[in-house]
Amino acid sequence: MIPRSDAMAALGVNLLIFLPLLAAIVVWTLPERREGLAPRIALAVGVVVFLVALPLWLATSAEGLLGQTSASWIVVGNEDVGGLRIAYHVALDAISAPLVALTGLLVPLAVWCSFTAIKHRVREYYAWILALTAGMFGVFVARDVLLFYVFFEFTLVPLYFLIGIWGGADRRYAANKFFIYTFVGSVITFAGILYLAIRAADLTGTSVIHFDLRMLSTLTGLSAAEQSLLFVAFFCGFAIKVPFFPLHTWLPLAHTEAPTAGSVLLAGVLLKLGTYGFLRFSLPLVPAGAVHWATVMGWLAIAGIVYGALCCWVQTDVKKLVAYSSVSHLGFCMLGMFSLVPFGLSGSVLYMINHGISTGALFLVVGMIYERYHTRDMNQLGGLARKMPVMTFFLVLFVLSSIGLPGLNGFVSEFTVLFAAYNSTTLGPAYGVVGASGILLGAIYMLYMAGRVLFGPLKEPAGTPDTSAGLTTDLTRREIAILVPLAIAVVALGVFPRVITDSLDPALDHQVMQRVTAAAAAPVAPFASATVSGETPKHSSDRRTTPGDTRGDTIFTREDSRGLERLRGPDAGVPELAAGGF
Amino acid sequence: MLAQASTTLLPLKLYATLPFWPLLGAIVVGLMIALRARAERAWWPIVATVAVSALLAMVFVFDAGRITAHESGGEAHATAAQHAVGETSREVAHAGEGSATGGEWTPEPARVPGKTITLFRWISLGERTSLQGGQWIAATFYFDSLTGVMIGFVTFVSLMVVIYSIGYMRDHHGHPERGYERFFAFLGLFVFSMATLVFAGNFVLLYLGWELVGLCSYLLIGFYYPKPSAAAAAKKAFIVNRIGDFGFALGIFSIYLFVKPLTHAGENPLDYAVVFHYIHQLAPGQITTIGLLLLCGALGKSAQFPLYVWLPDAMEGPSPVSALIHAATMVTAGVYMIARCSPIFAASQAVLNVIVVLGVIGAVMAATMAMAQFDMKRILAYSTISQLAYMFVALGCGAPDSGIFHVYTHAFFKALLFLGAGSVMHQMGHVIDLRKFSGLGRILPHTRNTMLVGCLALAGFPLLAGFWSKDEIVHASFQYHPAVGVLMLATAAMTAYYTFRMYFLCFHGPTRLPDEAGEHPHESPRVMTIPLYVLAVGAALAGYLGVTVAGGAHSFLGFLRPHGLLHHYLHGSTIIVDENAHAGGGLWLMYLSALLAIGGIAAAWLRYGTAPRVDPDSITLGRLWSIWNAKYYVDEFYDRAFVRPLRGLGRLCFAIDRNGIDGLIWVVTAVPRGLGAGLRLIQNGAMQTYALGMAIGVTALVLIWRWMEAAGG
Amino acid sequence: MPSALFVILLTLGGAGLYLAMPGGRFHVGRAALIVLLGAAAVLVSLIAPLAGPHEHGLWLALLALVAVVGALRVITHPRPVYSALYFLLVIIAVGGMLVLLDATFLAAALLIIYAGAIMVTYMFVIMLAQKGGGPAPYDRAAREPLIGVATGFVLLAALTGRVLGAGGELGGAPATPEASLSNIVQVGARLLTQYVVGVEITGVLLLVAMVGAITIARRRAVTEQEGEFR
Amino acid sequence: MLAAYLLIGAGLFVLGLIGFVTRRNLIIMFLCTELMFQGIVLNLVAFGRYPLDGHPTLDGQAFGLFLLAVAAAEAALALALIVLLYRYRDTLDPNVWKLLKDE
Repeated sequence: MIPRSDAMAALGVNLLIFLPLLAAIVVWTLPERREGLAPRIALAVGVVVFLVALPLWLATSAEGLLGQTSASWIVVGNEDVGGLRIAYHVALDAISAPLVALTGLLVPLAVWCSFTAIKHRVREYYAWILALTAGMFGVFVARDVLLFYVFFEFTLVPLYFLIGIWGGADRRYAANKFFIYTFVGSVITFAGILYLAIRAADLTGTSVIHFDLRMLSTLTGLSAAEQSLLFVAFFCGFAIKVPFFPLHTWLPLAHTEAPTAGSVLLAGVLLKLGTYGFLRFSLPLVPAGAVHWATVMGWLAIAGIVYGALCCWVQTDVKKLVAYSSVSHLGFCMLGMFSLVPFGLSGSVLYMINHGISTGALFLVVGMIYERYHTRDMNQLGGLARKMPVMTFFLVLFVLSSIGLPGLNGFVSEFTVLFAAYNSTTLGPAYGVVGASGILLGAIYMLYMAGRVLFGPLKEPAGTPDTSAGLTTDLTRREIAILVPLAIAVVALGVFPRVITDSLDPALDHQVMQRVTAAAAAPVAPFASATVSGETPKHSSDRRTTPGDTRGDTIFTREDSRGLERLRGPDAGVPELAAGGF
Repeated sequence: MLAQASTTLLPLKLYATLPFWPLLGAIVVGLMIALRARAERAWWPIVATVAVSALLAMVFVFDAGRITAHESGGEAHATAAQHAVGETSREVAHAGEGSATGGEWTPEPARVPGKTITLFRWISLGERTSLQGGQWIAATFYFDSLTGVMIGFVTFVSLMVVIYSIGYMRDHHGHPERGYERFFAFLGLFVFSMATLVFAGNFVLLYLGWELVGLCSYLLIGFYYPKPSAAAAAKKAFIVNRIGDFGFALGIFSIYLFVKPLTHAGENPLDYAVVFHYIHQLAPGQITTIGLLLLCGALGKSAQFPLYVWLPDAMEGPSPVSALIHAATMVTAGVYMIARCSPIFAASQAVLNVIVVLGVIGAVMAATMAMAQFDMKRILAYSTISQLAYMFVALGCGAPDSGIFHVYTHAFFKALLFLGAGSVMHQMGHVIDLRKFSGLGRILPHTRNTMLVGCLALAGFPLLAGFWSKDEIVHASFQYHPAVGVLMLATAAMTAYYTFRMYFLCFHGPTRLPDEAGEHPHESPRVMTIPLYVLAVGAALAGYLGVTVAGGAHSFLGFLRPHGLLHHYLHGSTIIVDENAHAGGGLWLMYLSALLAIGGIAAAWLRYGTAPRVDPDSITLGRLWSIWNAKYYVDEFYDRAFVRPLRGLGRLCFAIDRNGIDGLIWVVTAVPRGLGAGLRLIQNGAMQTYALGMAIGVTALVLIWRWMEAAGG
Repeated sequence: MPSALFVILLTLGGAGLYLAMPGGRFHVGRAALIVLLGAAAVLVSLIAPLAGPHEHGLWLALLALVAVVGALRVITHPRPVYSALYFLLVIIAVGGMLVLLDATFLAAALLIIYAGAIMVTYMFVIMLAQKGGGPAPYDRAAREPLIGVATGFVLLAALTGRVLGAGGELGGAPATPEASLSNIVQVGARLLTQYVVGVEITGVLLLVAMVGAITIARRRAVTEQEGEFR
Repeated sequence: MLAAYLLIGAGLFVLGLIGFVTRRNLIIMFLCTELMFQGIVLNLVAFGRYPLDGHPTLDGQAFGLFLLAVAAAEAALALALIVLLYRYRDTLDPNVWKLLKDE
């Protein structure tokens, strides 16, 4: 099934967006008496997108784009009078492919887990889930920054309704908070994107403003001050989405109130939009800004790790605990990213995937418990291991994955990330030490949760477990089938993370690391003329008249001295590691 | 011999499969659980696969010795003497580095007395040249004689314990307990993890094994999970271990941080071989940092002061688990790791001193606490801590081979003791409190016999296994500092005393039985007693691998001399800092410690020989005894000093989250909210108000337009 | 044209209108109306010279006066029936002005549709909603007359000022009408060629409006209190 | 010429606006919108007759016709609505209807 031609790949990439969208419309407009079809159609579409996403991911190579499709979407003006061009430009590359695969994996599971949980407004529910799916894929495959932003914002809408209609008791407040919080941030990001595109058009001398990712990520000539301000603008949208301490307070509420599928997709994929944004935009587009703010980001990351973990420990709601753990975990992710070393970036992407799998799985299991006991309060639950051994197996497995047990997926990313922070010259051992305390605190709160829910004497609210809706005391076959793929992924990625990193590492190296290295090594001169990979600047000379930005200068004279050493490894060419006779 | 040594009895690849057999067994049992097969038969995959591993290990022991002998060559370089040489070679290496950048330098393969084989590449370190292969953390195994010793006794004791468990995990009618199959699956997983830990060829894989054995320990301590104490103990064990692992992980990071700049192309700075090769080029401060951080991990895993608190609680697990994991194998991982890293530790006297101090504190503390307990398994647990502290002292005194020797002998007699205690527990209906029974010698003769051997060995009775290894440590500690030596001797006496206090209280005196024991308690089945006897033989004779039969003036009893086969075998794979620790002499010490052991036993006989109902020590020692009985209130102290404040901090964070940060966000949103509240008044719902607003707006626009027109000219 | 005079006149007119609004606190009825009429007359006579040729200007002044006065009474008269009748006056005046502008067909259409159709409907509805005993309370008091009138006259001043400020430009070079310009045939041709789509859409709009009016009017009102049909 | 018509148109428009805002009778309010229409028709036709570029067109008149049609449609619908509203509340006062207010 690995796509043989690029045409097939392009078909696949577009299918990822349009098939769910189409299906959403179909599901929405189903007649009432055919309501029963809605979940099945949604599941079928979920399986199809998985079957499309997986080979696409396997087919991505370290370099080049897969399934590139480009068409003009919104065009205003023309070359002569100037104007604006927003393209529908989608493609898959080695950085986005694993995330697409992750989305493909989680979507069918999220749909499937809703079969018994959703009982009213069924058609609408699945339509929104499918719409959300389209949005998530869109974000990851977009190669036009404005298209990315459109999808990025679009994902808010379905989730807003998913939380607001099918959520828990406090769902309206949660949905509003979630929406407004994230929206406000991304509006600032939008301003940043516009500014960047306009400046880019300026610098490259093109009259039509466009948002091509490749063009923007090879742009040079932005002053350091500009870059650091743009970084802040990007930060506003992405950091809230991540959610990055201290902008995380929407998350626990949204998670607690969201239906299980919503939580799974929110934790599994949507939070990654933020980190992906940082990786895709903040780092390569404004590398000097990233370098400038790296230590601040590092500080916030470790603060988030410790803070989130401590908050977890005092929760009584299992779901809220898992939600806070996301705050802590994504702190790791950001720590790795802003260590600005190659394996930090790769660990960070791995962390996105692994967090998606294990936290998504945790939410699924918690949802399954909730369906039976109608409570997530740890004071009312206890000793479920005896009644639900299968559930216990999965919960323990995912808890262990979440706390980074070696051999499972969480370890690989957590270790790499901490390793990177510790060995990074940008951040350094102190960050690594504080960050590593997260692995200790993680164990404390997760085992605390597992201990209370699973072990000890049996404790359950009166009248439960509720097995009315086709459920059994322990997990049903459907539920086991939902969890098994995740369990396999947890073990497989723990033992063989190379399936991801083999193509990911070089891509990160080329697209992100080299930009950052260059920014740190050769500080952006405020006068620098604009060049876009190979293109000669057309009329940049007349723009060079502005005197040097002193602020930009000072930023980089400080970095300058250490810049080269810090980001260029000590050795230039490392051949393969000596391998033994196995 | 060198020429022949290059060929091994079996291919190395075959040895590399050793850890995976029990994993296979565990997976088979897991499938049996999934398919709901009969629990009765769940033991066979594990017994079979562990047996395969044990057989492989027996052969491997020979090969590992050959490998080390071959790789370390004729030169006896792994000594303190080389430490001095290292000082000068550092300059040379630095000089060499200058030319290394020129590209003409060819990396000299790091010479270590072992063979590294790579299974597969595991974690990418995505270095800049990753297109060409980059840096990898690979799954590598490292084979040398230290590995040989460890894997040998680990698999052997595991096999014995697994066989014992077949019977132990059943009730009196032979029906398997609930979770029988789960138990065996976990045991299989444990053997896999422990073997991986021992075989690991780099620090990350070591960490993997390290954590996985911790996991198995967690799962098995919590085996009786409906019991709140078991669940709590499991959690405690894991978390306290994680504290250690936190340091351990940082140690690994530090190794990379410090060693990476020294390495050359193709060398992985996390491989043992590379680290040990470059360790002497590091600054003393760096070595000390690495050493202390690694030590952290060892303290946790080997239950040493101040991280020992989890081990006594871990006795909540089934007795075979206590025997295997919490006495014989897993807890010795810390000792193994320090011995393995002896090139690092040997390079920093400061770290060695810390190890000795902590070891001494641990040994004395644990021994005193053991003297005032009534739970048989807890006494043994404290004794384990104490014995592990002995090993630490040995490591700290620069005699890692003595430490490993003690690990090895200890595995036999402590496993034996725990299994014996398990046998008692099994027949007493899971009662293990020494106050509730006595005089069991008549009912459980086989258990009594084997326990006696184990107790003697633990007490350091002359000619049994414990005597030889313990004596070596005491000797080394006297070389280090006489005060340490004296404390070690005192601990030895205490050990003999509390061991036999336990023995007498259990097997001597009038026969008393708890109610839970049922009507007719009887001796355990053969599947349990046979492993006891096998281990008893080990406990009696294992020490002779470390002793030479030779006559002469310096021989114990005229024909036995310390340092035997084992030490030669280990030679090369560990670095002995202080050769004097092994120098001859010190014969008086052997007689003295023998005397102390016998004295301790005699004292125990005098006070407890009749298994009195009231503990005489509690009367004589009074307040001191109560403190010992209360375990120095360390648990309570930790709770007050660390757990509660941390949890309070958690509450604080959560409060900040809800009120502080969210409050701040609320303040930010209050601006538009207030604005909206004001504007809301205008929205009175009357259409004409809106129309008027529109009219005003249009008027304003026209006025603005006119004003702009006027301004614009 | 002295613009100061305009400002004074507009202010005066505004003040008069304010006073003339029904139910205002300073409602002084006829006196205000006389002030208002005076202001309007002066205003119109000032505008008239702008309107070019002599008799054209005279007609325009007359019609403008009628229109403005009519409009004033539309918005000030407390009885809806009279308002509607005054509106008819406005329509007739505007029709006259359209004739002056050579838009004879449009003038006819305006008179026919407004006077013939729309106003009849209005009268019908007014009668339907009529109750005995003089004007309804809501007809006796204007709503926010001050702000409304002030806003309106500020807007008017702004617009007037602009128009007068550009007086020369706008008023200069009056185009001579071509003989056939007001030809109904030409308007028809224009409508059915250039604006044919608009005509079609207008047709649809009228249809929809008709259907809508029928459905709305047929709906039975449900009183909120009892939920009964009335 | 044009200026005079524009001024009259503006006057009608503004008077209609004032009436719409200040009168409290739905019918009168709609009459006022018609008044505003008259001002606009006058404007449109005047601009067509006296165009700024000196070439008179018929577009103003065409627009005027459309406006008439729209006004007719609007009157029909609006009066129907007024009748309905009157039936509900027995009054023509628009201030009775405040459903837009957020309560």
